[in-house]
Amino acid sequence: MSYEVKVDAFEGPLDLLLHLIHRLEIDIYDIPVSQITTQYMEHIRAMQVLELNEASEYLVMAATLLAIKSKTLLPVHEGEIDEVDYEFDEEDPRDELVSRLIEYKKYKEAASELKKLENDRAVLYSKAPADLSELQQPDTMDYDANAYDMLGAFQKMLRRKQLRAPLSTRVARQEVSIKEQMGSMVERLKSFKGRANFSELFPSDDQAVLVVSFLSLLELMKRQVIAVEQQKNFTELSVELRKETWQDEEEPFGPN
Amino acid sequence: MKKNLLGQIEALLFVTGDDGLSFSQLQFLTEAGAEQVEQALAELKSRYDGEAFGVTLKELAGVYQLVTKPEMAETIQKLVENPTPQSLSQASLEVLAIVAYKQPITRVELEDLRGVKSEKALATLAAKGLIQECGRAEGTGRAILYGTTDEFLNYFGLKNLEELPPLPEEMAQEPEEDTDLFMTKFQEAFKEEVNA
Amino acid sequence: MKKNLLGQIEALLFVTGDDGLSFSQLQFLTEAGAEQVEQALAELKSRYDGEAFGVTLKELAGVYQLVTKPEMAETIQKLVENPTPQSLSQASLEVLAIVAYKQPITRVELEDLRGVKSEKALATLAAKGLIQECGRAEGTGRAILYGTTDEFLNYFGLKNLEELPPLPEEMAQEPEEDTDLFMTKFQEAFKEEVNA
Repeated sequence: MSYEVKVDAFEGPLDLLLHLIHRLEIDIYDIPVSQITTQYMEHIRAMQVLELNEASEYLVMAATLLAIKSKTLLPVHEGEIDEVDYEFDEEDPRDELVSRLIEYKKYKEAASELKKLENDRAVLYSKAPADLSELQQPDTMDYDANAYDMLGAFQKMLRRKQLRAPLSTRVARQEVSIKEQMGSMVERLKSFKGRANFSELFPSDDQAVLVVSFLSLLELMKRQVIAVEQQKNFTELSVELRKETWQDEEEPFGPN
Repeated sequence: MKKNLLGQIEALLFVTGDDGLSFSQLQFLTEAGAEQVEQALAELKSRYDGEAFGVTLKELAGVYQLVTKPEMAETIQKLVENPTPQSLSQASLEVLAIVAYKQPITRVELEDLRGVKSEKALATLAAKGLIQECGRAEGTGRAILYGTTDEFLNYFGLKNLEELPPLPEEMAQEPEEDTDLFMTKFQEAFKEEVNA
Repeated sequence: MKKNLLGQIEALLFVTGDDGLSFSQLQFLTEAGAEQVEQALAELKSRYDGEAFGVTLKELAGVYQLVTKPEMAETIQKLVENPTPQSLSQASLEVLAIVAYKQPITRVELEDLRGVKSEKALATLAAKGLIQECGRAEGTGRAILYGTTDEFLNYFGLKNLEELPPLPEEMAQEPEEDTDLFMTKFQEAFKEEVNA
C-alpha cells in the first residue's frame, strides 16, 4: 500500500493520528492500537525521508503507540477472586492518548473557527487616525505604554503603508523617457563638477525611474559621454563626464 | 437626543480611524448621556445598512470603529499592493486558539497539548502583536505566561474574549465515567460489607 | 448609475483618509464612467449636508477627500485635548517604534515611512529623553540620525535593544530590499559592461 504523504499537511503527531483515525473511520474511544500503529509507522517512515524538524516528536509518539500496543497485547490476566480489585484499577492503556487526542481535536477545530473569523475580518478596511498633531500641544506622552504597544503602533503604520503604497507609486510613475533621463543625468553630473558616485546619480527610490536611469546611463556610456570606473573591487563605481554635450539626433536604441 | 449627536459620533470615529473610541470615551467627548449615545450608535448602524453607504460601524476589541463594508472589499483591494490578504499559518492558528482559550498559558503546557515544539509559532505571533507575555507562572521555573492582545480581538473582528466561538463540546461522555461510577458503588458496597 | 457607486466612493475615500483620491483615480477604481462618478460625488455631497452627518466631501487641488465638518471642530478639539491612551499616543508611539527598530534613522526616512511630517513627534520624544541624536548620515545633507536612549529601555522595561519584541518576518524585510537587489544587479551589469 502506498501513501501520498504531504509533510506540511500535519501539525504534529497528534494531528497525524487524528488524520488516520478519521481516514480509517475508527472510533476515537476505541482505537485499534495495532492497526493504527502500523499505519502511523508507515507514515513517519515516509516522512522521515524528508528530514522533518519535528521528527523526534513523531518518534516519541511512535514509541508511545508501541508501548500501548504491547500492553494491550498482554494476555488478559485472569487473576484470582481477591485480585478483582486490581483489575478494576488497571486503566485502559489507551486512555491517556485518547484524552490527549480529544483535547487536541477541540483546539484544532477552534483554530478552523478562527480561520473563518480571520477571513471575515480581512475584508473590512479601516483608515489611519487623522493627523491631529497640528491641533495638539507638544507634551502629550503621559501614558503607560509597553513594548507591545509600540509594536502595535508599528504594525498599524505598516498596514496603512500597504494601502498607501500603490497610490504613491501611481503618482510617481510618470513617464520618464530615456532621452530625458540622459539629459538630466548629464546635468546632474555637471552639478557634481563632472564626477559623481554611482549611487548619487539615482536619487529616486521608484523602480521604474531607476530602470530608466540605468538604461540612460548605459546609453551615455555607449556614446562615450561618460566613463565609469571602479577603484577597487567592491568600492563604489564612480561616473565621470567626458563630453559636455551629446548628440541628440541619434536614435537612442537604433543600431549603430 | 442632542441635535447632531449622530454627526458628532461619526466625526469622532472618522478622525480616530483604526484606533476607534470606547463607549465611555464617546460619551465623554460628546457630553451626552449613556442612553443617548447607545441610541445614536444604533441609529448610525442602521443608517449604514443602506446600500448607498460604504462604511459601517463595528465594535472591535472594546472600541467602536468605522470600517468599510465587506462588499466593498473588491474595490478597495485595487488600492492594496498585495491583494491577497495575509493569513496566518495553520500552526499559528492552532497556537493562537490554544492561547486564546487557555490563557494564561505557558509554552510547556501549550506544547504538551499540541505535541510539538511551538517556540517559533509563539515568536511569530508575538511579533504580529497577537499574543503577549502576561506574567510569570508560580513555582520554581517561573515560566512565561502568554495571553492574547487587543490586536488579537481586532484581527479576528471580536468585541471581547467572550465573543470567541465556544469550544467544541467533548464528543461524548468519557467511557471512564461509567467505570468510575461503578468503582464508587463498588467501593461503597465493599465498605458496607467490611463495616457490617 | 451603478448600484452602489456611492458606497464604493465613500469606502474608497474613507480608507484613503487624508490622502484622498483624484477624480481619475476614483473613476479607475470604481470602473465607472466620468459622468456617473461626477453624479455620485454630487449626491454624496448633498447627502453629507444632512445634519446627522459628521463628515463631508471636500475637493482640494483635484483631490477628493472626506473631512469632518467645520461645526465638529469643538468636539474634535476636545478629543485633542483629552488624550485617550490609544489615539493620541499613536503618533508618538509610531515614531518611537520606527526609531527603535530602524535606528539610526533620519527624519526624512522616518517621514517617508510614516507618510506624515514628524518633526513635532520627534521633538516631543527627544524632550522626554526617549530618543536622541546619534550622529550624522553620510552624504551631502549630513542629516541628523536618531536613535533610542537608555531612558527608552528603562521606560519599556528592557535590558537592551535585543529584548525588543521581534518584528514579523514579512515586515522585517524592507521593500527597499528589492531596490538593493536591483542595485546589486545594476552594479554587476555595469562591471560586465565596463570589462567587456
